[in-house]
Amino acid sequence: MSYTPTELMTINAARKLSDGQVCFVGIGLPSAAANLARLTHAPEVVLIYESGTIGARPDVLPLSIGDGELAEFADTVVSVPEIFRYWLQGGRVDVGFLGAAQIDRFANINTTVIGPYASPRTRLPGAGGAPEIASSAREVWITLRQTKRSFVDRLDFITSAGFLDGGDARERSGARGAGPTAVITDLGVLAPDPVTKELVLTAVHPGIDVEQVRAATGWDLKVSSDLVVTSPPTEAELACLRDLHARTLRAHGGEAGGD
Amino acid sequence: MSYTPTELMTINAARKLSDGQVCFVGIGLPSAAANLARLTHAPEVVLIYESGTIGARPDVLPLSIGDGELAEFADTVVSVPEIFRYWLQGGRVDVGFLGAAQIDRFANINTTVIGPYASPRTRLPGAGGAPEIASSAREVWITLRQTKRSFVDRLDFITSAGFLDGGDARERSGARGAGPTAVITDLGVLAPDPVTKELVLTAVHPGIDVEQVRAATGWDLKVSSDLVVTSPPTEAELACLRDLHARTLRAHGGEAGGD
Amino acid sequence: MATQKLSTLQEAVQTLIHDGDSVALEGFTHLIPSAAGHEIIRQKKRDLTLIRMTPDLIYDMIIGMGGASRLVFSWGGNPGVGSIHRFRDAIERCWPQPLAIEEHSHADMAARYQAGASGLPFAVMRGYVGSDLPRHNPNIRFIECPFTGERLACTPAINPDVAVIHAQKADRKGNVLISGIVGVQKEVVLAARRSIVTVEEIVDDIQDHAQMNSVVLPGWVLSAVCHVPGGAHPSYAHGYYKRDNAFYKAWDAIARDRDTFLAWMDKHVMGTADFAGFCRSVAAEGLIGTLPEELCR
Amino acid sequence: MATQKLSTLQEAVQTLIHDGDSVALEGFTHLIPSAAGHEIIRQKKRDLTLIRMTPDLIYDMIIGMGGASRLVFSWGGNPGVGSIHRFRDAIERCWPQPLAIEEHSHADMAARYQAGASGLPFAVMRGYVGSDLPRHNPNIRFIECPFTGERLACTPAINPDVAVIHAQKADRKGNVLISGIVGVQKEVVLAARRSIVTVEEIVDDIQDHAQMNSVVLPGWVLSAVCHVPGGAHPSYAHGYYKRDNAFYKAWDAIARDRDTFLAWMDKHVMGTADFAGFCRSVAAEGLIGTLPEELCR
Repeated sequence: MSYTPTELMTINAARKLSDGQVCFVGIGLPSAAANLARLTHAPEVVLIYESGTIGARPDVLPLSIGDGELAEFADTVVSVPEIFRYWLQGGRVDVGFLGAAQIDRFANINTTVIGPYASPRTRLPGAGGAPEIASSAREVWITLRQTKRSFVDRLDFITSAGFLDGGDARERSGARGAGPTAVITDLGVLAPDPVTKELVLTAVHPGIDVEQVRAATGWDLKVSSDLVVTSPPTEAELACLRDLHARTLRAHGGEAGGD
Repeated sequence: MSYTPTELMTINAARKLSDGQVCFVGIGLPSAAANLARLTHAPEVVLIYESGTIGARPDVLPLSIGDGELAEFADTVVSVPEIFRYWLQGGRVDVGFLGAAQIDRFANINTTVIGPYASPRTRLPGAGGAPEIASSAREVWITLRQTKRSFVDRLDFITSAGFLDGGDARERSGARGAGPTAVITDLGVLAPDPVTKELVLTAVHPGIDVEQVRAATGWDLKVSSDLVVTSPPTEAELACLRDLHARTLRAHGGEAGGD
Repeated sequence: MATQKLSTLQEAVQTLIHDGDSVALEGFTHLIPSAAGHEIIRQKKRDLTLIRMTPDLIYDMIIGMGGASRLVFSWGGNPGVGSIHRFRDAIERCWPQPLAIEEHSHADMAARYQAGASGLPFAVMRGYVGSDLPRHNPNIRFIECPFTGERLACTPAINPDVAVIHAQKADRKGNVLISGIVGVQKEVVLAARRSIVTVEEIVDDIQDHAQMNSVVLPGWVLSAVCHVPGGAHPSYAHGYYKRDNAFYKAWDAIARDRDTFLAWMDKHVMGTADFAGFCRSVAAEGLIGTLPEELCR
Repeated sequence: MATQKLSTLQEAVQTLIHDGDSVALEGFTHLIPSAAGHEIIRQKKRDLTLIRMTPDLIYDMIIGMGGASRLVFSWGGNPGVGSIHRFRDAIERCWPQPLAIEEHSHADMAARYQAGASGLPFAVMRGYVGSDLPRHNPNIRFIECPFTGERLACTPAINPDVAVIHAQKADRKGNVLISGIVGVQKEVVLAARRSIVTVEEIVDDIQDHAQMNSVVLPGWVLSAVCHVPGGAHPSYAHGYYKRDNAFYKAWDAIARDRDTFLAWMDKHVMGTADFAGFCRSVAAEGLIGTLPEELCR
């Protein structure tokens, strides 16, 4: 069965979620992955969206972070102040699952500007919930497509903290949680070195070679000596994901969500 | 028509509330008075109880500050943190209506201890919501029976601020609102002198003479040169109050509320 | 997580509350976890720090039975009736043992629970202006607003070892629905390290009973959910039974005298196996006027 | 107070929003007051400080039409689609005029509204750890917990001159019921000096529709309540109509080019008398897919 790089990325991201984990879900690819996990191996995963929906079980993927679908089938819907204060800052989130425009070698995230802040070359949407998700969840996963433009040596702007300058910089900063423990891309999976905290390539997807990944990375990417190849998507995973996207497409009147 | 001193006090307190005012209601006599106002001349008065009920319209008087009756017929019921933060501290309350165990000549309130704090002669219930009601509402009314034991020269403990040491002491303290603008007792009505802020007798109830009030006051009570006599309860007021108490007695299985 | 949340109240109190713990039994007039309070007494928990905005009958009982060494509160009394005598006896005369107190206002206690639930170390409020309370409580301090320079009160967050509340309904996964006067029920549970919720009724799926914006505590934030019908008496559970005002009044006479109190507790609490036994025992003396009859025989 | 709260949207915007005001139109994806945004544009309000967690289409419109001189926000984009081009054009190229920005995170904006609603001058949070945002925003500062010494972020409360939200229902006294994703609707209204609420439906008595713990804003805290069915489009009103995802996508092409944008606004917003006119106008081009048909003809 053939599959697209995006499907590969989504399925690999989904596999990381364990049943019963509490996941604060970013919109787009994280949402697709988290819901795929819920519909396959992790039926009791708890999905929290910043719009205030706790235990969301959308039948189709939301296009926005606050679609009615999220509220309709949630355990409860609380205010936005409450979701950030009692639930995220309160330390109840196992995994913060984020997308990003750019990351650097220490898994810091930029979603603010490219170029100088005062006169940006490209103005990005901004922080949203990410700075506090990144510093409050027990761990953080980031998922984005890997290119030289998205994996950069040095960010123009750190919106949300990964490991800052590496080493023990994050611990010293007062951030809580372990920080970004995995970056899942369309080419493979990266994880921080235990000591330096620099992102290291730990897995490639089937058919991807290391040079391809290096070429899509804006710094001299280190490769784990235990590099593995991720298992290809199973038929069940692919079927479930495609069903989900097909349902979503129908429900949104031709607009795909979660991508 | 004859009436009791408590009826007199309740009816005089009720008369002060204007239609449409927002009143944060203490339990007991303030609650009886506020509801009497609502049932007579002020149908659109907004009654807020610290239990989180906004726009309460109890058919009978609550015995506690959180009877089901208060929730059942309220515009909305919010959490206790919310009632204090968004509604009281948020500056939305016109009148804070309090009872008290003791007050002094500057209308400071003691509901904490008689005797030293560390080894009290009498331990009273404590602060409850009063300190912040007293310093957040646009004005405060206090209602209690007048005796030498309740109207004391100097409190052992200031639980909730009136005018502190008098003069501009309250303003300097950072308290918001005008403070206690009226003290309604079973003998008459007291109000602060505009400059010294000492409580002055401004009205006596029908049949009460000034010496009687002085004898029930623990300091040398000043009397207004414009002393008036309050109007006697009307038949309508008395009938409404007695109906309310009778309904309450029936509903509570023999326990009168609001007194 | 799909772990089993439902348990008996005996097990929950046994495994989750330890001697020396700080324990907050909450319920603002409504949904007071009385049955859980009794069970704490039956199991002779000792040296507890009791936290509660409005210590009333349940804390009067625990204090009088010698379970508490410290009390954190904002209003201690028998609502609508008067004093709670065991509380007063402990503070005024150290009986049956000294009781240290830490005293706040309602607004402050509510803010402290919010801070605890929010993962913040302290709460900020406009409070205590002109009050003597800060003189006697080193946990009430003042800070300046970094923007306006205004002086504001601040106090440490409350994070009890154990929160205990009563609620109307839970489902088989332990999701809990609270309605009516919700008080600080949500905040105390989210602020606590462990939590016990007693409920009137177990339903199949809370979603069939809750609206989107209802007050729901998901099972995964709770430690134990126990089915204890009537468990809030003499407080009430909106939709189930009314407040037992006569019982509150009767308590005044029961608790006023040490020996009367001890004999009463011995007979109705220590002498019964559980809350159902307590209900039968006091109902036999005509003391329960509000619970459904089937709970009282 | 039994004063008349119900008014037309035209009157409300005219009397309550003035040039130079700080205005917060809120709605977290759900219940966005689009019709009110159009009316602000029609009435050519100028020099506004726009406040909103998620500036999207309505603020793209106001900014592109030259109504705003300053923007306070935490995420500016077209949700699920991409950029908002008028916002970017204003920031990147000062068109049609410079737009000063003050940028926060969602958690912070929510906390700032809470502080505003609570009568506090500032909000405290665990936030911005390691982020560059505080370097560019003097309104993000840090304080130490007076009890633990921990470093916490703090920011000033938001108290807009005017809050504008959409909601599902109001009654004749102006009491408003909000359900579903409630966002910061309550907080922004309580934080603001004045407030306008547009609603889908006017009912006789909100109590017939609200549960005890529903999110209700009593009429006495509001300045004006306006009956504007469909007024959240292309956002949605839970229970009334769905989010118009196709419209959000179409907006990308409309707003990408300055002239196309101006022509579109001229035709559909400036060229129509009110929101009903707008609906008919865009529906004629097949651009509305979610509103009830009677609103579109």
